[in-house]
Amino acid sequence: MTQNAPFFTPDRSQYPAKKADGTLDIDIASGKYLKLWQGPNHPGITGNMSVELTVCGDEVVEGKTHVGYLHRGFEKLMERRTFIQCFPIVCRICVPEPDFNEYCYAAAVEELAGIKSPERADWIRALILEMGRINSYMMYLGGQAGALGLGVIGQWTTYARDLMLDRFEELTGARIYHMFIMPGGVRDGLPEGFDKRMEETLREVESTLKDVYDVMFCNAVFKKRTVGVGYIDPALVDSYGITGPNARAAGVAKDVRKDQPYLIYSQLDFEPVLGQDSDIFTRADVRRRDVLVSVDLVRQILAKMPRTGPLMATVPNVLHWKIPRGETYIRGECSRGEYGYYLVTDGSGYPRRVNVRGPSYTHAVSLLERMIVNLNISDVASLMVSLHTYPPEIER
Amino acid sequence: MKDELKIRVVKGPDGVEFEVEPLKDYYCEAAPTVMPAAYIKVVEDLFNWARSESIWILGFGTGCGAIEMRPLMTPRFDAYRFGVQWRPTPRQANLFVISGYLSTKTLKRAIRSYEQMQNPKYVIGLGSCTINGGMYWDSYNTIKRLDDYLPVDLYIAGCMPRPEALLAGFQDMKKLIRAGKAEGANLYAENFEWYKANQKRVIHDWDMPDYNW
Amino acid sequence: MPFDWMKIPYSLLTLFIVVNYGFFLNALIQKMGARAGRRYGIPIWQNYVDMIKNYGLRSSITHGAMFYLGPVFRLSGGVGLLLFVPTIYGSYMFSNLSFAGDLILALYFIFFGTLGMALGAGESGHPHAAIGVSRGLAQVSTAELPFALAVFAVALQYQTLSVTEIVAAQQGGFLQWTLFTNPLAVAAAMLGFLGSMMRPPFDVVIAPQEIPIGPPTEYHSAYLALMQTNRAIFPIAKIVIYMNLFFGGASDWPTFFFKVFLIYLWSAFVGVVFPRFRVEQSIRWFLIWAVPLGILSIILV
Amino acid sequence: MRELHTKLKSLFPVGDLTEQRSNLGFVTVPQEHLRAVLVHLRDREGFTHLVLLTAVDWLEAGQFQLTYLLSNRTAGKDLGVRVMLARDGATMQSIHDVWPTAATYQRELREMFGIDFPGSPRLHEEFILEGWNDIPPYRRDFDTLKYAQENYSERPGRVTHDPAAHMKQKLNSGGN
Repeated sequence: MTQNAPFFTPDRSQYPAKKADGTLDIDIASGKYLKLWQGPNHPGITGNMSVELTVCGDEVVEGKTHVGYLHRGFEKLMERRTFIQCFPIVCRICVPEPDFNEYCYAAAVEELAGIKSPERADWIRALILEMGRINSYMMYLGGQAGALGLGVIGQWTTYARDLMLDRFEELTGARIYHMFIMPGGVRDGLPEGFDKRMEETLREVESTLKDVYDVMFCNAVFKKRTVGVGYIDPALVDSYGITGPNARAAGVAKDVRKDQPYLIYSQLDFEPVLGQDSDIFTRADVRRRDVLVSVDLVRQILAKMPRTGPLMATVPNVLHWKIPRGETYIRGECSRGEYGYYLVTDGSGYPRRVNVRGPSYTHAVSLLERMIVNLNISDVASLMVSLHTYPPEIER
Repeated sequence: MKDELKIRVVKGPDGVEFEVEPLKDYYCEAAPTVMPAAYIKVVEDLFNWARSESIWILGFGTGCGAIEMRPLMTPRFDAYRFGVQWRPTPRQANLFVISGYLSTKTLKRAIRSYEQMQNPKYVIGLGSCTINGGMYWDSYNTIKRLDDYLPVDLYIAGCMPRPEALLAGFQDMKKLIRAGKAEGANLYAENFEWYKANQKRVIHDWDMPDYNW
Repeated sequence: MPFDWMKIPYSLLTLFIVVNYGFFLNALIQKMGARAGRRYGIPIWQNYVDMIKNYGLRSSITHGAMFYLGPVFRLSGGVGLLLFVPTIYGSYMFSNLSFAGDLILALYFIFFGTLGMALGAGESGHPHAAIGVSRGLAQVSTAELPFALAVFAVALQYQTLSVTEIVAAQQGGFLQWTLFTNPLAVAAAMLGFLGSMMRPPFDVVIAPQEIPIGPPTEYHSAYLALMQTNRAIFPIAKIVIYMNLFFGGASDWPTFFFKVFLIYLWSAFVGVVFPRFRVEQSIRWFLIWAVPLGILSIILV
Repeated sequence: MRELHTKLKSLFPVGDLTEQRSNLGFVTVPQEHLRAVLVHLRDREGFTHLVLLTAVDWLEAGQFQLTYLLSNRTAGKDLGVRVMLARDGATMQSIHDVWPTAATYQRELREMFGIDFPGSPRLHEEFILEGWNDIPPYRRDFDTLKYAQENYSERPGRVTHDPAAHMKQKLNSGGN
């Protein structure tokens, strides 16, 4: 615990004693504790996962995350698909922001196959990733407010997200799963008049954000519920593998777009959004400001991107595409943190192993289990949303 | 006193026999009963109309299709106009939207949730993965045919189906209910043994009562 | 005094009007919430359909005797509250059984339904219901406190416990209303009113994201339909009390509809734009803001 | 990268460096030195972030490859530390006390590959699968299609084309 925040010190006097093997000495039969399952069929859970809470009064003494409800075995399925057959299924791993799967997979394949995607494709990729980021954050803001009973925010932000999905639709032809970033480039260029409609959408997003700021962030009750709750110590950031806004809200400037610029991010002008005292409120605020950064980035990309040039690099016949033995790791900064693909090839036409590193993997399991202790039951849902966890990227 | 409320000895899923007092313990292993339309046609028609105009969906996002539920609740699509609402508890829900692939782990929870819903209850299978496995046709962890495990009234195809498709699906569901054809709960009760056998074949650690209300 | 048997059909008529108005108002308030979210919202008759559907479900499950009685208690709380206060002041037809009841009885009825519900929901054995009940009782107690204080202030002010006489004292221009003769009591009572309407920021009892959906978790089919009926009656009955005590009552139906609507709107308006308090926060809020106002109003009287 | 590798080489018996990019390299470390290397990298070289821990099944060689991917944010460098394990009775020392998050990865690896990490917390609890009764599914010798066909009933009418043959037929059939 830091010096400047003494009121975050938890009271552990009621806490059960630890047994020799490190587990807690909880005797359910004593009637002092209650097992409470939050999820998977529970509106306060982020997606299809569950938390097994042991509560004492209103206070959580132990929380265990249970995942695996969405396990489809992607990493196994990809081992028996050719490189191009993997491309349509990767985006199914993560629903709110599927484009990062496509980008990371495409970039990993390109790197191992020695292909360089054309510059114009890189710009369009970055555009899509930023649009997806705005979508994902809009979903988050609605969820965060909804977890505290402020449903109206969810209505507004989902409407703005729907507008952004319209732009996706005219660019890629699909609402959720775009399948646009292929190994080698992108499928298509921007349609006619896209910039103008994009600008209108961005204005709508900004005005929604202004309403959200007025109703949510200036709201006394919202502040009362979130300030000082769910604090992340900056010292935990590295040991728990915290990335993205969760880390940035703690004051650690972890942003892959700045640290290891990929695509064309080195040509764009932006600063990672930082916060202090990573409680639920700060994390929500960091994400709100991050949307503004993304809105600005989309404008910059549209202003700077080349309008002519190839969209696809020359790719060998995808039916007989063999990639020599190698391994690589490609990462990108998605709205929840560092998203990465670890790809191993063995010279055949199929990947040897694909491993997806989703940011929720660390956030929702080890970090959540630590943070949930000593929390009020009422705050569990709000905390889970504020970590922006998303279960499919944990279990794939 | 009803038979089902009397004290009796039951055999748990782990093979241990124990005594259950239904008024105190919450345990049920009785098979579901077929509940035919009990009233005269006019009343039953009125009820069917009410059932069709007031569809309460169980808010259980079992797969990726759940992401299109949010737009349905919000300004662009607004399913509340059509009497469709979301309820957080299975007791009060009438329609279970299986939103996408079901892993065996989720299937177990889905079965429990379904059985806790009240008769009449309906199931909509969303997405091609509930129809024939879809993208996950060779996956070791997802079921390929939803109607083997739960009585499905309606499938909505697509990966994933758009909200418009869902709205159209709800309208079709309404027509089914109004015509009195959506009797999934009775179908489930009639073919209970068959459904249970199918379910137990894919859920390897069956550690719950065979049927929980 | 011989009992006037004609009172009974007239009371039932009042009940009928109030039930329908309650359904209408509930739907209207839901629609307003939807409009704040830029939605069209539910059809205005949706609540009727929901209720018919719930009565029409084929199966229902019991969890014991109290589980049956919970919604019944709750409904009788709402109906009783309505029957023992004059709905329309000065009207023979719609003053119900108000000659028999007084304020203390009304206060009792307000709490009666909650307690019955607590027993019934506790019987259901669902942990969410149990948590909801404990939260609900704690919060309703503190929310009733400022209201009770305000009621005592009003009773002291008019030197009577009869609702009819209190309304009678407020006739003759709106400056005679308690709202203007004793604003502190009204303020305290209106803050308490927020707490008992189960809308944000004080809806932690039924918070869907935490304990879906609190006490009624296990209730379904006909039980739920009973509770829905009560949900139409109870708020209106409570508002009638408020209207009679603080806003001069209503001497005809249009005034009644208008005043009830405005008072209902107050809680809905607050509810749309606020998230919910945790239970200990809301208790603290009532103790800090509402209770001192109530005490002050008694002292000033 | 090269300097780091030279430095590591002087301290530990590490293998050669595979330089994938200028900021990403992979080295192989003997199993018994892994912990020392990781702690050294974390405390001395600034590789404080464990990005991922995963395994690759080299069935033909009878080996598991464990990859510990570390990241040094300030220098913008990533280093993958590889450990080769014998595939039969694969056991590895746990590093959950070095990085608490590693416990989760190790749970997954035990479940999906059957690699044992003695001492890791909650290792034997089910993580993703439930009631699994076959060999760990991520092993190469596990055939997911066969398992799916044996366990799940399929809806008739599903056709699978061989992509190459299908394309050939499509291209030759009408030229469009």
